[in-house]
Order: sequence, then C-alpha cells, then structure tokens
Amino acid sequence: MNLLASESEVLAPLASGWFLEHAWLIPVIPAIAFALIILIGKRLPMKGSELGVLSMLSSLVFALGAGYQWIQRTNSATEEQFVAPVIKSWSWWRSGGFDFGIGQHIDGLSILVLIVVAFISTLVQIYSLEYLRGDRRYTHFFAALTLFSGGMLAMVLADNMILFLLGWEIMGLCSFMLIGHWWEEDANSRAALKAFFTVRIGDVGLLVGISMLYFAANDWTQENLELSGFSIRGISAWALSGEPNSTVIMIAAVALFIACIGKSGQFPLHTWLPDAMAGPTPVSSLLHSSTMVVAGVYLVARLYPVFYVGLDIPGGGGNLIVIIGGITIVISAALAFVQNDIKRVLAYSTVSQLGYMMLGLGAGAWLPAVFHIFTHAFFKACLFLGAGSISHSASHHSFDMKRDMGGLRKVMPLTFTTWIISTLALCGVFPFSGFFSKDEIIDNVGYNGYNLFMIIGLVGAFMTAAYMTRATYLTFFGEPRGASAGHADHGDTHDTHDSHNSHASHDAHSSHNAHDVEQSHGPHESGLLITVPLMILSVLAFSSGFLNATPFGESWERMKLWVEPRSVEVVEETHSGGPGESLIITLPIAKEGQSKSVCGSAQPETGICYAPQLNHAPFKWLKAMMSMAIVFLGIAISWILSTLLFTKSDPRLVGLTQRVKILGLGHKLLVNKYYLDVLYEKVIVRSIAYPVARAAYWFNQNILDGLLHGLANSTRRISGWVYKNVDQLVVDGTVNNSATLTKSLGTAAQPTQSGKLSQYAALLFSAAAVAALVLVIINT
Amino acid sequence: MFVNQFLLLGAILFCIGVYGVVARKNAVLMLMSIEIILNSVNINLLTFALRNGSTDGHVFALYIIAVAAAEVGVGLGLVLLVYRNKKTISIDDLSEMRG
Amino acid sequence: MNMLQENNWLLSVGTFLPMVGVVLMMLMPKAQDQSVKLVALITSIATLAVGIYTAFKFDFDQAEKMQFVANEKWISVIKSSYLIGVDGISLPLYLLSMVITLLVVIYSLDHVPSPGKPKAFFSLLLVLQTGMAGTFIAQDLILFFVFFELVLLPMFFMIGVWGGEQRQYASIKFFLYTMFGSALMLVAFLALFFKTGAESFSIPYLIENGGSIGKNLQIWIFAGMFVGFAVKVPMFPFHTWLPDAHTQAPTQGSVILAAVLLKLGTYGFVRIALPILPSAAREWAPYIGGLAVIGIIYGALGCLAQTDMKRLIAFSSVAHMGFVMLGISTLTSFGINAAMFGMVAHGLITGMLFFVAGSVKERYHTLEISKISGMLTQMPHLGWIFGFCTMASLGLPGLAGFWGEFPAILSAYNPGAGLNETVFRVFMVIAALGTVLAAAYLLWLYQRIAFGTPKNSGHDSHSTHDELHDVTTYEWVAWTPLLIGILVLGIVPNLLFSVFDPAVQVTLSAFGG
Amino acid sequence: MLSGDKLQNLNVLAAQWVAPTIDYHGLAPELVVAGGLCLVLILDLFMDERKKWLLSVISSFTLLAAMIPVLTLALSDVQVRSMFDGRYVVDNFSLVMKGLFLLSGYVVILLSSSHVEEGEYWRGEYWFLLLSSLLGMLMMTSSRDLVSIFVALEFLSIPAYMLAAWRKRDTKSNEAGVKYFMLGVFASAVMLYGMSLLYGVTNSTLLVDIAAQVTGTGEFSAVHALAVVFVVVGFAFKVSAVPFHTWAPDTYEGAPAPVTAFLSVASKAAGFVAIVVLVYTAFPLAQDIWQPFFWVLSALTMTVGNILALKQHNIVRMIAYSSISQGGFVLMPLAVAGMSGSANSALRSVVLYMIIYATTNLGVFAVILAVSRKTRSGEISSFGGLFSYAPALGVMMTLFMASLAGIPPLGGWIAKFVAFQSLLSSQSSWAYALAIIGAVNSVIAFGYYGNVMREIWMRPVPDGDITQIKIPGSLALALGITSVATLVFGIFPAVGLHFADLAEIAGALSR
Repeated sequence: MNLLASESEVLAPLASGWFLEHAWLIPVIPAIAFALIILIGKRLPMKGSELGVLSMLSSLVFALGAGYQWIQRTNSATEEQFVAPVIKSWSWWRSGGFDFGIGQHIDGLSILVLIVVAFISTLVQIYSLEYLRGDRRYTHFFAALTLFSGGMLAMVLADNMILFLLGWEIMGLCSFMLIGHWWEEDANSRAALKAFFTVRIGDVGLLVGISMLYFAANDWTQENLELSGFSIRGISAWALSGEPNSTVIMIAAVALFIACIGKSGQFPLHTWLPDAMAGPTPVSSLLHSSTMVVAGVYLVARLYPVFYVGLDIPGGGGNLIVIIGGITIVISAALAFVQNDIKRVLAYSTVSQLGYMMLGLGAGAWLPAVFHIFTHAFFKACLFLGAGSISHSASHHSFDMKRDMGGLRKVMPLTFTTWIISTLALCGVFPFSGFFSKDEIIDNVGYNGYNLFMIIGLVGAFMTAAYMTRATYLTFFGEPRGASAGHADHGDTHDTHDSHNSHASHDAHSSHNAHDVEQSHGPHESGLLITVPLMILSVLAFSSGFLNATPFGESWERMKLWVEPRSVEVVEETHSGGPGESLIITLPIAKEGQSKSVCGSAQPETGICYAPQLNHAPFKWLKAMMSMAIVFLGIAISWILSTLLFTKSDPRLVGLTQRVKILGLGHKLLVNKYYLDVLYEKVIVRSIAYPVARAAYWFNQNILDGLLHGLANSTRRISGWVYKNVDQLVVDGTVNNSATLTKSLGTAAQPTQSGKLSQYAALLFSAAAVAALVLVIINT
Repeated sequence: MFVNQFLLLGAILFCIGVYGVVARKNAVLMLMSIEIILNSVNINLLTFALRNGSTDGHVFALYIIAVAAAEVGVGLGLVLLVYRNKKTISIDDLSEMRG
Repeated sequence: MNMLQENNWLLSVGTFLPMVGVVLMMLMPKAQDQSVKLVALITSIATLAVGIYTAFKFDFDQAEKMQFVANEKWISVIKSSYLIGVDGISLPLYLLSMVITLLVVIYSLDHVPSPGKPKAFFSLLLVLQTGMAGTFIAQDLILFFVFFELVLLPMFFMIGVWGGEQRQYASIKFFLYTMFGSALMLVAFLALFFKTGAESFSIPYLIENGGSIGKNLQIWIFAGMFVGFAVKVPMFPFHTWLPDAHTQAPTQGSVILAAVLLKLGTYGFVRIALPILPSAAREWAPYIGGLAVIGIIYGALGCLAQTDMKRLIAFSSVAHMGFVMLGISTLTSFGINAAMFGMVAHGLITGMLFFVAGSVKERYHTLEISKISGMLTQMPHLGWIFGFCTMASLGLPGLAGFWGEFPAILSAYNPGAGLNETVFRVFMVIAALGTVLAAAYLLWLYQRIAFGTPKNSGHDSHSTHDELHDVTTYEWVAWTPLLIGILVLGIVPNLLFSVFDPAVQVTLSAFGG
Repeated sequence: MLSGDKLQNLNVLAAQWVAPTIDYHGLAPELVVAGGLCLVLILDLFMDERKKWLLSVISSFTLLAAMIPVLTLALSDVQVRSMFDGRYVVDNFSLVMKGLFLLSGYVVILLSSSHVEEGEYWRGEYWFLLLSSLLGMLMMTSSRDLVSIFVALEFLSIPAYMLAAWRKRDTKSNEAGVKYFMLGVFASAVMLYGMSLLYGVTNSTLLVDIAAQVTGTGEFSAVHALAVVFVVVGFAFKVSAVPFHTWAPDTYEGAPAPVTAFLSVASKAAGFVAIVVLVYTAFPLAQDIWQPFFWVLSALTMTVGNILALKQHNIVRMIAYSSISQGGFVLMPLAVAGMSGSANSALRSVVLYMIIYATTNLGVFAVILAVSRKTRSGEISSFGGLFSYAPALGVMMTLFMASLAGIPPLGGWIAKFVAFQSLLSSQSSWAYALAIIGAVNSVIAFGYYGNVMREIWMRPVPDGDITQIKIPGSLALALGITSVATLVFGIFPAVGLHFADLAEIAGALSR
C-alpha cells in the first residue's frame, strides 16, 4: 500500500521514503549473508567474516537511512498528528481461513532498536575479527553472529506476532550456538543448554499469549481494520478499544510477560544469563548485554497497549511488571558484589539494568525505558568489550579480577578510559547518557504513583554505583596480580577457573596459536580492531544521552518527538487500509495525570487509538541532585571499602564475613545465587528428568506393556497348567502377550483332546444331547 | 395304537447303544453298540412307516442294513489291523496322539 | 463431491509400477545383487517420475476436488469398486511416500542390512511402496483396507528379518497390534456399509449418507475405526508397539515406518472417520484430544528416560503424532491443516533423524547415548545435519517442524463448534509445555552426542577410525532432498497449506464448515 | 403284526411303481467317475508293478474328464435337472460344488502321486478309494433326500476311513483310522436317529416335503428340535465343528499327508454341502432351532480351534486345528442364514469360503509335502530358514499362511470379508457379537500362522544342511495351481465371487 496517497484536508501528508518503504531489507541482508557464509564462507580469504561485517554494515546504512527518513516523517507531521507507522505486509501462508502475513512495521520504536542492533552488531563483528582470530570455528562463529542479527532485526520490524515469534526463536537458537561455541568443554554446552531451555520455558507464555490475543482480537481487527489478529498494530488498537474482556487480556499480558521474563533474564528466570557468559566475550557483549536480552523489554514496549490495559498500568500502586522489575534490580545488583569474574559482574549488572527497563515500562514510563534500551546498549557493550580486551591482551584470557587483574590503568590507557566513561554512564552520573535514561525512569516511576518502586530504583542506583566501583577498582587500580602481572602461565589460568567459569581456559586453547606471541611479553594495550570499537562506543556512551536530555527543556527531547507514538484517535477509512490516510478529529488533549484519558482504557467515542496516553514527569533539578548524591555516595563508600579491603587489607574488614554471622549468611546466600539454580537444577529438573520420566517409562514398560503379560500370568496361576511355559514364553520373547494368554487358555483346553476315543465319543454325544435339550426347551 | 411301545423300544435301544459306545473299551463291543443304535433307528423307521402307511421307511431301513454291513466290514478290518500291530483291541491303548 | 476424470490412468500406474519392478527382480537369478539394486533404483525413480508428472497434471486451483479419478468394476457383488483419486489432502502424502521410498532405496544401495538378501529386501521395499501409495489414493473403503493391510507383511518381514536383537518379538508385536486394530476397523466399515443402506463402499457416497446414521450407532462405529487408526498412529494407550518396532527395525524400516506408515492412521482419521461420522467425531474429539496431549507429555517423558538414541527418537514420534492428533481433534479446518502439515513435516524430520541414527549405529556400533560423544569433532557434517534435524524436530520456527506444531497448539485455543473450549484450552497449555519438554530431550540428546570430546575408550575399540568416516556420497544423495524439504517447507509453508486447505475445507463441510 | 388290508395296501403301492426316467446328461459326471474307478480297480488287478504309476494318471484324467460334463451342464440352458421326483437334483449349486470336488480331488492326486510311489503302498486300491470317496461327494451335492444323503455320506466316508488307516504298518495311521471310523460311524448313527424322527413326523424323506412341515414351533416342535439337532450333529462331525472336532487332529496327524489334505478339504466341504442343503431345503422354517445352534458352534469352533492351534509343534496338527477354526468362519454366516435378506449372502459366503479355503489349504499341504521330502519331519521348527535354501517354497508358504490368516490381498481375506459381510447384513446384535468374536479370532490366528512365517524367514536352518529340495513335477504343478489361484482369488475377488454367486439351491425357500 502506498502511504503517500493520503487525501485529507486537515492533515499534512506524512513524508516517507525509499528506506522506510524498504526497511524489510534490513534483516534480509544478514539472512542472505548467513546462507553465503555457510555455503562458501570457508573458501573466502577471511573465512567468511568479511561477509558478516559487510552485511552488518549495509544493514546499518539502511537502518540509519530509515531513521533519517523517519525523523523527516515525524517532522512533516503536525504537532498532534498521529505519525502512522510504515506498514507493509505480504501474505505468507494461508490455512483454514487464517492468513499469516509477513511484513514490516516501522515506527520510532522499531527504528530505534533497529539502529542499535545493527550498530552494535557491526562493531562487535569488527571486534571479533581480532578477538577470535585463529579460532577453530571462525566461520561458524560469524555465521551464527550474522544469523542472530538477522533474526533480531526481523523480530524488531515484524508487523505480526508470528514473524516476531520467528525472530525470537532464531535468536534463541543462535544464543544456544554461540554460548556453546566452545562446546568441547562440558560446562559450555551445559550453559548453552540451560540458556536455551530456560528461555524456552518462557516461550510457552509467548505461544499461549499470541494464541489468546489472536482469537480474542481477530474478529475486532478484521471488522475495524481489516487486519489479522496477529498484526501488532491490530492488537494494539484492539487493546485500547475498550472491547477486550479484562480477564482475557490480563491473562494474555501475563503470559506474554512470562516470555519476557525468560528472555530478558528477569527474576526468577535470570539464572541462565550469568552462565551464558561462558560464550566468547563478543557474544556476551552483543547477545547477552545489549541486544538479545532486551528482546523481552522490546516485546513489552511493542505491545505496550496490551500490558497497559491488561495489567492496569495507569492504576498505579503496583503490578506484575514493576514488581518483577524491582525485585530483579535489587537481587541482581546484590549478586554483582560477590562475583570475582568481571564478566559475571557485568552480567548481573545487565540483569539489573533490564530490571530498570521493566520497571519503567511497568510504571508507565515508556519513553525513558525505551531510551534506556538505547543508552544501555552502548555503555554495556563497551564495558563487555573492554573486559574482553583486558582478558585478550592483559590477563591471558582470564576474567578473574581478584587473581589476574589489577593496576591495569597504566598498561591499557585506552581500555581504561572507555571503561571509566561507560561505568559513569552506567552509574548514571550527570552528563553521561545513563543519567538521562535511568534517572528519568526513576523519576517517572515515582511520578506515576509507584513510590515504593522509586525508592527501590534509587537503592538500585546506589548499589550499581557501588559494585561498579568495586569492579573498576579491582581491575584497574591496586597492584597488578596474576596474569596481568605478567608471571602467569597457562597451567595457572587453566585451573584457576575450574568450577563456574571455565570458558577462560577456552579462550585460551581456542585461540591458542594466535596468542603464543603475546604470552611472551606481559600485558599491553589491545590492537586497533579492538580499541576502535571501544572508543566509538564510549563516545556514544557519553553523548547518546543528549538525544533526550529532559533537563535542558522541550527542545532537547528529541526522542519524545521521534519515538513516542502520539496518543490521538485516528479515524480509519476502513475500506482503504493503513492509517497513513487518516483524518484527525480534533479532540481536547487529555490532561496530564488523568490516566483514564480518551486513549486510556476507556472506550473512545469515535475513531481508533494506537497508543495510550502517557504522562511525563516534569524534570526537577532537586530530584536529580538527590539521586546524583546517592550515586556518588555509593561510589565513595565502595571505593573506600575496596581500598581498605583489597589494597590495605584492613584487618577489620578482611574475613568480616567469617566473623559476623549475619553477613556470613548473606554472603553465602549471594555466592550461591539465592540457591535458585539449586532449586531449578537439583529439584525441578532432576525431578522431571529422573523420577517422573523414570516413572512414566516404568509405567510404559510394566503397566501398559505388561498389562497383557499380567493377564496371562494370572490366568496361568489360576489354571496352574503351564507355569513352566512362562519362562519359555518370556525368554524366547517371540510370543505376543495376548497370544501368551490365549495359549495358556489353549493349554487349559487341551485335556479335552485326551486322545481317548471313548472320551471323544462321550463328548460328542453329550454335546449333541445338551444342544438338543436346550433347543427343545427353547422351542417349546 | 401300539406305535409308542415300538418307539420306546427304539429309544431304549438307542440309549443302550450310546452307553455301550461311551462305556466299552473294547473296539468290537463298540462296533456292536453302534449296530444296536442302527437297529434302534431301523425300528423307528419301520414303526413310522407302518404308522404313516408309506414304504419309504422300509426302503430307508434296507439301505441302513446294507450300509451297516459294509461299515462293520470295514470296522472289523481296522480292528484286525490294530490288533496285528499292537496285539490289543482295547481302544484306550490308541492314544498315541493327543493334545 | 464432483470429480475430475481425465488421465485417470496416472494413479494406477504410479501405484503399481513398483510391482513391475518386484516381478522383474523375482525373475532374476539369485546371484546378481547389483542388477537387483539397479532394478529397484530404476523402478523407484520411474515411480517418482510418474508421481511428479501427476503433480504437474494436478489442477491446484481445484485442489478440493478428487482428480484423476478412476472408477472400475472390482468386486461388484459386494458393492465395492476400484475407485481411486487424489485431492489436496492425498497428493502430498502420495508424493511423500514415493520420495521416501526412492531415498530409502538409494540409501540401501550400500547399506543393505544383515543378513543381506538384497533381492527380498528391495522387493519388500517396493511392495511397501505400492501399499502406501495405494492407501493414499483409495477412495473405496475396501480398497483402502486392502492397501492398508498390504503394508503389514512387508514391514513385518523387514523388522523380523533385517532387524536387531529383539526383532522377532518386535515384528510379531507390531503385526498383532496393527491387525487387531484393523480387524475391528473392518467390522466398523461393514457396519457403516449396512447402516448406510448397503449401497456402496465408496467414500464419497458414505460421506454423503454417513451423517444420517443415528448418533449412538455412529459413536460405536467410530470406536471401531478409532482403534484401527489409533493403533497405527499410534495414540497413547496403543503405542507400545512403536518403540520396539522402531528400535528393532533396520534403518530403512524405521525411516519408512516413521515417515509414511504412521501417517496412514492419521490420514484415515481425516479422510474417513471425521467426514463420514461427523457427530460421532464431535463426541469423540475431546477424548482424542486428551489422549493426544497425554501422548505429547508421555512421549516426551519417555524420551527423557531413554538411554538408547533410536528408542528416544521413536518415543519422540509418539509426542509429535500427539500434536497431529491434537490438531485433528479440534475439528477445525485450521487444526486439520496443521495436522496434515505436521504429518508431512514429521515424515521428513523423523525420517531424517532415523537415517542419522542408522549411520551413527553403523559407525559407532552402538546407540547408547552415554557411549557416544563429540560427534561434531569426529564427523562434523553428520553432526551438523543431526543438529539441523534436532532443531527442526523441536519445532524451531523457520523449519518445517514448527508449522505442524504451532498451528496445532493455536487451533486448540478455540476448537470447532460444539466442543468444550475450556477443555481444549487446557490441552493447548499442556501441549505448549510439551514443546518445552521436546526442546529439553532433543537438546539434551544433541548436547551429549554431538558436543564434548570424543570418547575413544572401550566401546569403539572395534570401530577403527577409518570406520568413523563422515557422511558418504550415498548418504548425501539420500539425505539432501529431505534436508532441503525441511528448510523449504519451513520458509514457504504455503507450498503445502495452499494444497491442503481447499480439500480440508471440503472435508469439514460435514461439520458445517 | 400287519393286518391284511395294510399288506394289500403295500402291494397296491408296489404295483403302481413306474421306473423313473434317468437324465444321463445330468448323471454324466458321476457316471464318468464311476467308470474311471472301475477301470482303475480292474487294471490294478492285471497291471504289473512297474506300470502302476499309470493308475494315478488314469484317475487324474478321470477327474478331468468328469469336469467336461460338469461344464456342459453348466452351459446347457436347462437350469435345474430333477430326477427320481426331486430326490436327485442337478442345479447350479451342485454343479459348482462338483467342480470344486473334482478339481480338489485332482490336486490331491497330484499331491499323492509322488508320495504314493515311494513306500510300499497298495496303489491301485489307493486310487480306487480316492475316486469312490469323490464319487460319494459328487452324489452328496445332488442328493435332496434323506436316504440319498445318508448313502452319499457313507459312500464318501467309508473309503475315507480306509484311506486314513492307509499306512498299515504305522500304528499312528491305524489309530487315526480307528478313531475316525468309530466316531464317524457313531456320529452317523446319531444322525440316522434324527433322520428317523424326521421321517416319523413328516412322513417323507424328501427334503422339500420335510421343509413344509418342520418348524421351530407348533405341534411336535420338541421332536423337530431333537431331530434337527441330531441330523446337524452328523454333519457337524464331518466339518469337525467344536465340540464334534475331537477326531480331526488325531486323524489328520496320523493319516498320510495327502489323505489329510483330502480329508481337511474335500470331506469337510462335503459336510458343508450337506449342511447347506439341509438348512436351505429341509429346515428353512426351523431357523429358531438351527440359528442359535450354529451361532454357538461357530463361536466355539473358531475360538477353540485357534487357541489349541497356538500350542502345536507338529505342522500337520497345527493345520488340523487351523482348519477347524476356519470351519468356524464358514459356519459364521449360517448363524444368521434364517434372517430375511441374509440367506443368499450366507450361501454365497459359504461356497466362496469353501472354494478359497480348498485352494489355500491344498497349497499348504503341497508345501508341507515338498519340505518333508527333505526334512523328513513334521515339526514346525523343521521349516526353520526355509527361505534361505528354498526361497520359492518359502514365499509360497508365506502366501498360503497369510491367506489363511486373511491378510489382503490374498484369497483368504475376501473369503473372511464376505463371511463378515453376510453375517452383519442381518444387523442383529447377535450378529455383531459373533462378528467381534470372529475379528478377535482372526487376530489370534495370526499367532500360529505368523509363527510358521517366522520359522521360514527369521530362524536358522535347524540341521544346517541347505541342500536344494527336488520337487517332482506333479507336486510343482499342484503348487503352481494353488498359489496362482490363491493370488487371483485375492486380487480379483470377482472371480471367486462369480462362482459363489451362481450357486443357488433349487427348491430352496428364498426369503
């Protein structure tokens, strides 16, 4: 459909453009590239990696182009005009009256995430060129990375839930392949299995949710929009139409959110994410920090109306999403304190940042949450790549901060700088990007009436600052230790990480040959292929926040303009689908604060509404200062403690956990990750995989299969004729069970065949006599 | 009418014959019991023929007598055969095959 | 149902061509194994060629109609005629059987299982092919029954002669189970015949008049058919023959069994039981659905308890067919489309898995999961193929398996008219959980077999390293079509759905749409 | 003591006697066979030992020659030829059955010839007895009178007794003969008693006359019931229906294999002929008496036969039990033959079943004979690995077994199918019950048929010697005929059904 063909008096035609129209190419390119890499990758000079990088670059170009044109589109619209998403869809397959489409749904949100994904993927692939050089499965690695990007991009611009699901699952598969990249080691493949399986459990929710939404919404959407019940746009409109039965949509929202919990590593399904660090560092930075794990968040943002209505977000007080988000923030932040593995620290921090996003979405702070996706992507990717760079060039592929790092700020200045920038951004220090997103979230959460969770958010900010400081201190300050001190050999690094993070040794032997050289001399700065992405990312980590710098007034809130959908009613001309040709009916704009606005969950009088009316907290420097203070407090305390503990090894602190019982218990609890894994693996999984399955199998073999056996046995005992045949029958197990039964009957009948002539005669006549008698009686 | 007595006689003979077949272990005796049954049949037939005043009964009876003779011939032959091989005519010894 | 008569010789040729090959082989002197193989190969290729020609001639715009219909006198005395034809439902399965047979023949060219006897082996293969193809084209109950039974003996011998340790037990068990089912099915057919006025056995006729039978009677007749088909599927309580048969059968046997034979049962449901006895079907649907989901969970649990790779795959068949039956039990055209797709997809995927299992057995001389490890390092290609099938089998979107599984689950959300929604929604959730378990056991299997470092201790002392060769040419030739099929159907499911849909719609017209 | 006028009366009756006109064309088959057997008997006296193989040729050609008048009769436009005012009738039914008897007799001769040549047998008598027994069967098909039925029965039985005891030195054979004889005579005696009662209540031995009067109800119904049961028992014994089957296994095992083949096919068929004729022409109105009787008989027969067959180790004995249970399937439709509409289909099913069963079972015996030439053993296990050294025999045996088990597309299935069909056509609940029993039995049956297949295909050769089996020409011919027939009947059931459909019994009360 051509979106430019809009005739409307009130309405300025929306600008569009080639890139917007052809945004669907963005995922297609990597998909093709993946196929090529698989087919001819090995024969190429760079083992197929060039294909991956090129495809990602071109996707990035397309995405940026689309972004640019989207901005034009939004600018071309009037202030209160609904900026229609650019939707194209083709029928994919049709069955039983169902029409499964495939197509693109381009609006601010999808553009934003598209750009992020394409950008990070590009950088990470470039980074990997160096980082994985000489790896055994170099080509496979790039193939998987590319496929992942393809899947993620497809999911992001999906116009219906089926395509969305497809991308979602493909990401899951790729994460399985990439985590298990070094599958020779059992731990890695088990981590991969765990990740896939945990996420898969969540996916049940996705399946159920999609089905429910489809059947609940389909009639309405078909009638009003001529869209199938899978179409994201249709679902959103339906959710806000006031039609839906509240319980149905509530269950659907919960079901979908379960999927998000699994994918975005929210409590209680977060346990897979830290283990996923077993994968190569680029994978961790791409999939498990900046892109894939935000898919869950993206789903919530994408189908926001469903959650908005289903979970009654405007109601305030508390709902599933904020609760889960809040819990996640705190517990994972707490976990980050006891990790010695730098990547695990980052992993837990990722989990808690995702918690922030969920918190924001749950509390109606849609824009800040989405914005946090954006900013978080940059600084977290940067941090991971930094960690990778350290292990790559300084600590002989170990990630253990306490053992193999320390004092690296001198040897790796670049890495250090970028790390510091990103850390500050993560902590949300004022001019850095983190501040503008995270602080906004906390602020709006409070503003929308979720005060308790605002406090949780602040606590989280404090903890974040604290554990990041600890990590930074351990890594870059103090005295060089272990490998980074240059006197570490491989045997050492091998047995250092036996229990939980043995991937390190794999970094080692996988890219072994490539690093023999570097083992000779000690820690040093990494090569350009690694540092350049670091620098780019750190620049963005600093600056990206200004895209929506609320403190500096309306004019700076570009994101609000570009990304946030405007919640006005659109009168559809249903005969010519597509909201591009939509009329504005001028309505009083809903006033701030009244959540039951015309586009809230109340039934609008006329027209259709695609986005809920959202509130925005007015920025107050006071609150900002307050949170700043908290952050700095966290940094300071943690700094002091770290110095005392790690450098001065102050006797009052060292072994404190051993001395004070409470702390000891807490420490133990944290080290054991709240025993959640124990619960899952030892209790749940075991109980399914072993007893239940055993029982089922036993049932199969002994009850069902043996039913006839049993019958046969009992009959035999009763008649007691052929107990000796049993063994034969069972041993040469040729005779079917029922045959066994009938056979034993046969044995019971055999004596009639005694071979005695007189008995035969007797039988013959008596039978005849009896028959005659009976029939005579019957017939007279 | 005195038909019933004859029929009764026939029935009694039939029962005797059946008893003989079932109870006797001696092959020759079995043959004889069978002959008794056949004769009971003959008596029946003749009685009925007389009662109904038709000749079919007599004809049937004649046939039976003739055939019975043939049967006995064959039967005794078989018994003789058995006796030659097993030196006994007790049919209970003829239970090689069973089950 | 109106029918298209033109070139109605096609189907008969396609069905009975293999018998020509059999006769040829019979005439050959015993010694020449090579020429026997050659004949088998040529025959199956020719058969497939005819099949493809049929597909070309097939008018896809009228997929709902019976096409190439031939209606000859056969047993006029008992009102049964040689009535054959294909519509959108039959055609894909008809072709599937031909493709699978050809691939199996190719695979067998250098994999004739012990104890040799290629002549007998290939003859049985071809007889099987005739039986399978015939079942899918038969439009007369008696004809259907004949073909349905015709596959029994060859499979019986294939398991019993070329099978594993327990082969004789497995084969007899397989046979008696199936025969028991079909005996009751025959009685049901006859009852149907007489209750519809003893006019004809032709399915179209019965579809027109079957609805008129009283409901209780329908339920009983349906029960007879149910047993017959459910044993073949196999559905939950009747499945115990399957693991034995699959585990003991030679690779080729397992492949055909999984790829085509199991489909005869589900096809029977769609083609015969549902349209002829609609109101009985409505009564039965919840129970069928219930057994189906039990089968899904049960099969998955069975898989988790296995230590033998092949047996695990066999149990996974129980689970997958559970999804198919769930789709059928919804009595919606959507669900049945899903079921039909699931049948084809399961045919390709599980068939492929059994091929892989066979090759693993051949190389490692064991199927004990615990004894195999690091296949990816020893035989990367085989490992990747195995992984591909695993992913397809656990219903990864973009591969064929998904389009059978997901729509089936989806359709259970609102079943056809007159069915209890709550019950089926419960089924839906359980089935969705089933997908998780599927992921669990398949990945678990894959992780332990393909990942990790090779174990060279003990078990393969007698499997020297030249035996651990990667995929051979024959295997490539035999497997590539399946792999491509899995991928293509996954990306363009409409290829099949567009064919099924019209026919399914017509089939369901008995239920008022 | 007869009074004078009665005697007078008899004389008058005798005086009015006129010689019946004899339709020689109608009697031609019997006459040919009769001539043939006289020829054999006479030649046997004068022919010297070395030429006696000619006797088998002669007798086989006699049977083929007898087929010619059967065909001409079938083609002649006179549908029904009735002699001796309806006591001896040549109708389609009898023609079809005559054809069956002649052909199966021919196959039996093919089976016997090589068997009889070896071992010291009294060849001439063998052929003579075989032919005379066949002659009795031919008569049975046409008899429509109690007397002629009785005579025919004895005519076909007495030679059979002697054939069963044929191996004079072999005690088993003697035992077989004696058992068969004693029980047979006993059964026929019981039957005769029943016949006498029939004659008494109806004052006629002509079936058609009896038909009008014998009913399940009304005056004398008790006597009717008694009579009908006793008469039926006589033939139930012949078809070895449980519980009158006890002789069959022992006799079959003991008798020489070709004789067993003959007994299990031809004489069983003769019994069914008699039953059908009686049921359709003599007791059409008494269905209340015989329907339940046949129901029970058929259920018992197929079940007991099956479960006992499962236990057998001796192939012939196993076949004996299998043929018993097959008999149950033949009886199945008769259990509803009295109901409206199912009479014709029941007759058709019985005839068809007998035709197909005859071909298949003869084939089985042909294979058994061929194999036992090598293995010299009657054990089922002696078939082990047959496929590996005699694939042709193995495949044929498999075909026959599958056909007996009723697996499409072999002859057996259509026979079973038609039986089920005609049974269910009555649509009574009894019919469905019996059908279920039958269905289950047809599954159980595979237990032992499949066992033989298993031996042939999946078991090693017991004594490891895999020398080829030399099959004499006659045996090969028999094998060819039977296997081809089995396949044809299965794949083109119309062929068998055509003959079965022709067979209508003249004078049968059609419902």
